[in-house]
Amino acid sequence: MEFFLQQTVNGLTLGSVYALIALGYSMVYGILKLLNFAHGEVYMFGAFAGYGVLTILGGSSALVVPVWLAIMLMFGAAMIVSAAIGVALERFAYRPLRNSTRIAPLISAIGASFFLQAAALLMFTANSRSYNTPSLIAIETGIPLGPIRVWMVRVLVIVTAFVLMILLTLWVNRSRTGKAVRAVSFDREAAAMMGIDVDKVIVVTFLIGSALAGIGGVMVGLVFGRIFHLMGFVAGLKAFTAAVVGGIGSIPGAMLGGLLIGFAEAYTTGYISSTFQNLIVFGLLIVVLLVRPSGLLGRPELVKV
Amino acid sequence: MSQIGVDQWVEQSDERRQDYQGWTAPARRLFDKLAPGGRLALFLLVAAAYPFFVRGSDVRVGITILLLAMVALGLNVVVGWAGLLDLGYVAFYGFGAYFYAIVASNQLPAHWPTWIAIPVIVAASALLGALLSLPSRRLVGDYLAIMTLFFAQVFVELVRNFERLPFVSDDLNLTGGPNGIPGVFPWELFGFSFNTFHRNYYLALAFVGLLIIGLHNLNDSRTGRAWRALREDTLAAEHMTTPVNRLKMLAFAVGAGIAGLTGTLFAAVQVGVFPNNFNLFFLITMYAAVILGGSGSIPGVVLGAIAIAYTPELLRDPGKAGWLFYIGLVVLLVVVVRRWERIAATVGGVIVFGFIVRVVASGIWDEATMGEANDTFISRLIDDWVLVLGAQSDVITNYAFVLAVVGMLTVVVASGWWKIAALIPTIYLAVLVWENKLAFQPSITRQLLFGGVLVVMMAVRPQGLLGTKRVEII
Amino acid sequence: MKPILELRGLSKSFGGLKVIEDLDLVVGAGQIVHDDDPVVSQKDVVDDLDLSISPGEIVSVIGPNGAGKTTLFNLITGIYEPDRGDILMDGRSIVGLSPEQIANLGVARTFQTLRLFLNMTVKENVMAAAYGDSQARIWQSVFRTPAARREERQIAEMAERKLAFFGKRLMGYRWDQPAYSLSYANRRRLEIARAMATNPRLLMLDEPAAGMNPAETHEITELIGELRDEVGFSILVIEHDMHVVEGISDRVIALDHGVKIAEGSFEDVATSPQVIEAYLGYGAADRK
Amino acid sequence: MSSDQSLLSLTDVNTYYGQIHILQGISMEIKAGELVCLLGGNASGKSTTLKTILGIVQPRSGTVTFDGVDVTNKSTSFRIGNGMAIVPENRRLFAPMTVLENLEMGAYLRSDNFEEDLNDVYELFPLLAERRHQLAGTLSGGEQQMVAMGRALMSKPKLLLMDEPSMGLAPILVEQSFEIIQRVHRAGVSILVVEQNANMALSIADHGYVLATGRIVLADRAEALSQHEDLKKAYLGR
Repeated sequence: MEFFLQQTVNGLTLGSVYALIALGYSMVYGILKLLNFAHGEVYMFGAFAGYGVLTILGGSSALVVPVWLAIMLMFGAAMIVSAAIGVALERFAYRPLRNSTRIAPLISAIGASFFLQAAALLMFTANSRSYNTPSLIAIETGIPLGPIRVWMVRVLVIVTAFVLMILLTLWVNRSRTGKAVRAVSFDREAAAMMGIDVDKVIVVTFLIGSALAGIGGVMVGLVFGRIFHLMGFVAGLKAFTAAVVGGIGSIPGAMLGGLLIGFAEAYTTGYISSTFQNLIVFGLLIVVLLVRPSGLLGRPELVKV
Repeated sequence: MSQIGVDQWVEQSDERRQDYQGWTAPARRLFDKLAPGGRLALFLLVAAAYPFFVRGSDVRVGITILLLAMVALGLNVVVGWAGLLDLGYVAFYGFGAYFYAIVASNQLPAHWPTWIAIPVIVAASALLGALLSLPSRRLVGDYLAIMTLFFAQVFVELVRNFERLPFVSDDLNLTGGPNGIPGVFPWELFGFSFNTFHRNYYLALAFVGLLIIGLHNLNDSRTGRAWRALREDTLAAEHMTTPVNRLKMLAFAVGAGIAGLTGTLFAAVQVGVFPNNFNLFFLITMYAAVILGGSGSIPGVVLGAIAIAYTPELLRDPGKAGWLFYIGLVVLLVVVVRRWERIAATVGGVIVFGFIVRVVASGIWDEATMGEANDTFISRLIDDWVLVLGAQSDVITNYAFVLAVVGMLTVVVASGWWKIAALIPTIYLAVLVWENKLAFQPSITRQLLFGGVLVVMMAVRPQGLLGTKRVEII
Repeated sequence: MKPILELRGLSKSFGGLKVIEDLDLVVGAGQIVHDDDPVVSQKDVVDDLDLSISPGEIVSVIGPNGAGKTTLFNLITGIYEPDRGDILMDGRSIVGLSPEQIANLGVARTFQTLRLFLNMTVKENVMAAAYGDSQARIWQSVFRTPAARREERQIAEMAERKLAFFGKRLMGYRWDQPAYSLSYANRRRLEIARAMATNPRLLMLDEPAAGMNPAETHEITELIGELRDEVGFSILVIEHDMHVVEGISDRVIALDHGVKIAEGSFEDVATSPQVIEAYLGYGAADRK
Repeated sequence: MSSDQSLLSLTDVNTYYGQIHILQGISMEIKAGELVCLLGGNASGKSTTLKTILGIVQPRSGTVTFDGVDVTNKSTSFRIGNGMAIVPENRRLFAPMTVLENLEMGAYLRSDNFEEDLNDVYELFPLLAERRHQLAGTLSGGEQQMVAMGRALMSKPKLLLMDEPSMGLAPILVEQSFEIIQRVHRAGVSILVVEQNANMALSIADHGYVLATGRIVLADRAEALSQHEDLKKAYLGR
């Protein structure tokens, strides 16, 4: 029971991070029908931006500001850096190709992902960095949950992720721009006929999706400590899996998918073996794609003949 | 009445295509004059002579180029002809390499003769390719890409983690795990061992030649046409009696077979296989080769492979790399600015800008110019102009790099004199980053270059260097 | 004569649209009929359609936008499966076969939206349609065996013959041009040539004269007649241009909302009150 | 605004798709307060005319003037901001969004008097007020037509463009649809109806134009046009 609860909390933590990254994939796919392969790198830069702020503030053991402020600033920096990269990607790697062949934006995305990875390698070297969370947030603090204690940092991650997801849902459902995002996703031409500035809406989508990924990056740094220049690739793949499992293009789908993948991974690691972890996740994706190609909450795409 | 319906537009478009334009025109016209057979003969002649004119270690570079050409030719079948975006292709290459390494090393007590091993491995790779094509019946485009990418990941996971097969005797070590399999034997045919670089070079060259001929023939056959038809319009192809699923499977199988074959050769030449040989990096290298040269065009793919595989060799020697960088910079300047008076203004601006920065920087901070210049001709020449940092060089070049990238992007969107204004600091920063960092990091530079090339290529010339322009209705 | 193609009670609707339209508002406010996705379903339907085509006959299908004409083509060629009813080719049901199998049985079609293999040459477009009629295995092609060469030559000659059918339009230097460089009218011709190359007995043309000028339209009208007379195809045509329909048809069928509202000679159909109503609106036929 | 002031005028417009000459010298005019219908059979160029008016397609020659401004080279959003609104063919509602949200999208460019405009639309279509929280995709055809009209009206347009409002609707709904158009017209909006269903359109229009193969073949007052024998010829070619 204790062990099961522990794994559940692990899964919830991991799942909420995957969900945050998956949202960016899903939103961009919904609006552009484009797989933003470089999204994992956006997330990786977010993690490094958070690390940069932490270093400027004196490092985890010698902070010059209160812990809560430091974490806020880290999230803020990650959001700004990731959003800037995301918007630049849209403007320079994808927008020129909007009327091009189907394969071109995909190749461009792979190229951009590769470029960003190399840039990170150049700037941060191949060494991994550590957030050193235990000295940032005392490891003993935690919330009792039945027989186990849930670390503060995990609580922070889970709560933040859920707050963000609720905020995003509200934004998409309530705000004028959020509604425009949905309108453009469903029918770009009809949206243009309403006078909606489609370009602007697309930029906003990239901005928000990337900022969420940036926050996800800092969260991973806080929970797992280690960040490195290749972290974006595998996390990106898993977040993408989450988006597809949930139904790509669907925002609740991305959240659901993220949590599912998180749980799958945690339970596999806990009860079978960590070697199988990635294989199980990929297997899950393949099964979902074969059985329900449009994902759990997705709608099938129509092809006009 | 005979004039009606005769369509001027086509006439004009015919005139338009009569001649190539720009500075590449003479070379392209000459290229067109050569029949395919002539082109191949010329290529083989030059390639066969190559080992006689270079140092022994450079023959290895030649093998790398030829192996990339082989595997890229196979990829071209799947991506360029059949239009199936297969991101798992690198796994077939790895499969062939690992299979050969297992049956031709001391890993297992099994040493198959080459003439048995190779056909078996090629057939097994093709079969694996055909199996992977099964999901492609239901998946199109992006989904197929992602599914195959996962396949590639699964392959690497498997070889890295499953050195021992589950439920089998514990002594059996199949893949060597993260350590790979060392000591792979060379090919041996008719008592002749391909145990030197020279021998392997000619073996690979023979394969490239045969592949070019075979694929050229295949492209001009009913199968090749059907592949291209299903790339162009799967639904229409199906209505024109093409069994779409079977042809997709065939394309995957042919591509995978070629990749498997190349893998065996690779394992033998490298005298070992390691999981990292078959990662995403190599996948992107193959794609870069196919796309740079021109997806769908056999000469294009070969040219792309040469360019992509030779770049790291150029970058490895700082002297050559410097020339490459500065020539690239000048070409970029000419392409971006175009008008000579503005080019002159830019160059002047960069020079003045550099001296100002140097004066200001050394005025406030001694370390700014304390670094040692690279020991190459160009670096010594500009040592008194560009900042060569002593201390803190990592931090400052990082900022300079970010600013240079931002500057590049600004140049893309700016116009007129604003473009020049953005270009001047950008060029200076690029030189600064190069002299302080990039010149010593050939592998990172190469990665930046590949990524950048893919993005720029898609925006500027999606058909590649030798590919023909494509039209797609969306 | 035994019909080459016969449709019996063929029905297809998308997402239960008909239910909604019938019940709508007639039932009154508050009665909501749900549906999976009516927005996409407000397209064509085909409802209980009977039709037969004899060998060598030219049948035209007319009707206003959204009448279900292209859906009918998609049903026959196997893109959609019918909800109810049967499609018989030479008395054998072809329901459930794939488009490729149906094409191999001798049904060829063109597309309203023009679906050429744009980046292949004109000649290759036609040659590609010979896949089902050729045998060369992949290894024979790789090694260019004599048998493969012979077959290649035959396919090329066949393609040239089909292209020659259109006079000078698609001949000579145009063989080696990519299909995207062709004019609109020539693309329509090439689509017909490509369909002919599958060696069909029933040729289905979806708006062959769309986008053509009057002279080209006249030419295509004559050509469709020649196709039947010289090559012996049975032809099913969807066409909007009534001059073309009048010029070619042995029989005309008018559809509206997926239902056959008239059948017979052009004269009969064009003067049928239901057809006039379908085109001009309700009450049009009463007015004179 | 006097009633003979020209709201929209097309002068000798020629539009091409690639090399196909679609519109061949179209000239037409809509005066403020008028209800004009543009008729034509399949593939006569109706939709292209509409796209040219909206600026989705640029004419190769000729001018489009709207509300005294030459908009020939202006963007679609400029024209919509200046008082055009469209009910697209097949309605094109945002199916996964509620009725209210669809209406909000119609008012995207002007949110000043949102509540007031919304009430006006609800007054015109009381049913929409009832269904405002229902997903647009789950509505029936006739209700969707109302949402599409309401959505377009939310921008307080000077000119409402309607693309084939009868398309895909059952007879009884067609009649209803045209009643709605009349209601909107009586509320003071100038309307251009592009239709295949000539009789119905002419019964409510002030003025009519008939297109055939990219040319205007007939133009007259609606009553006169509905009596015209050539009308049938334009559709059925005889």
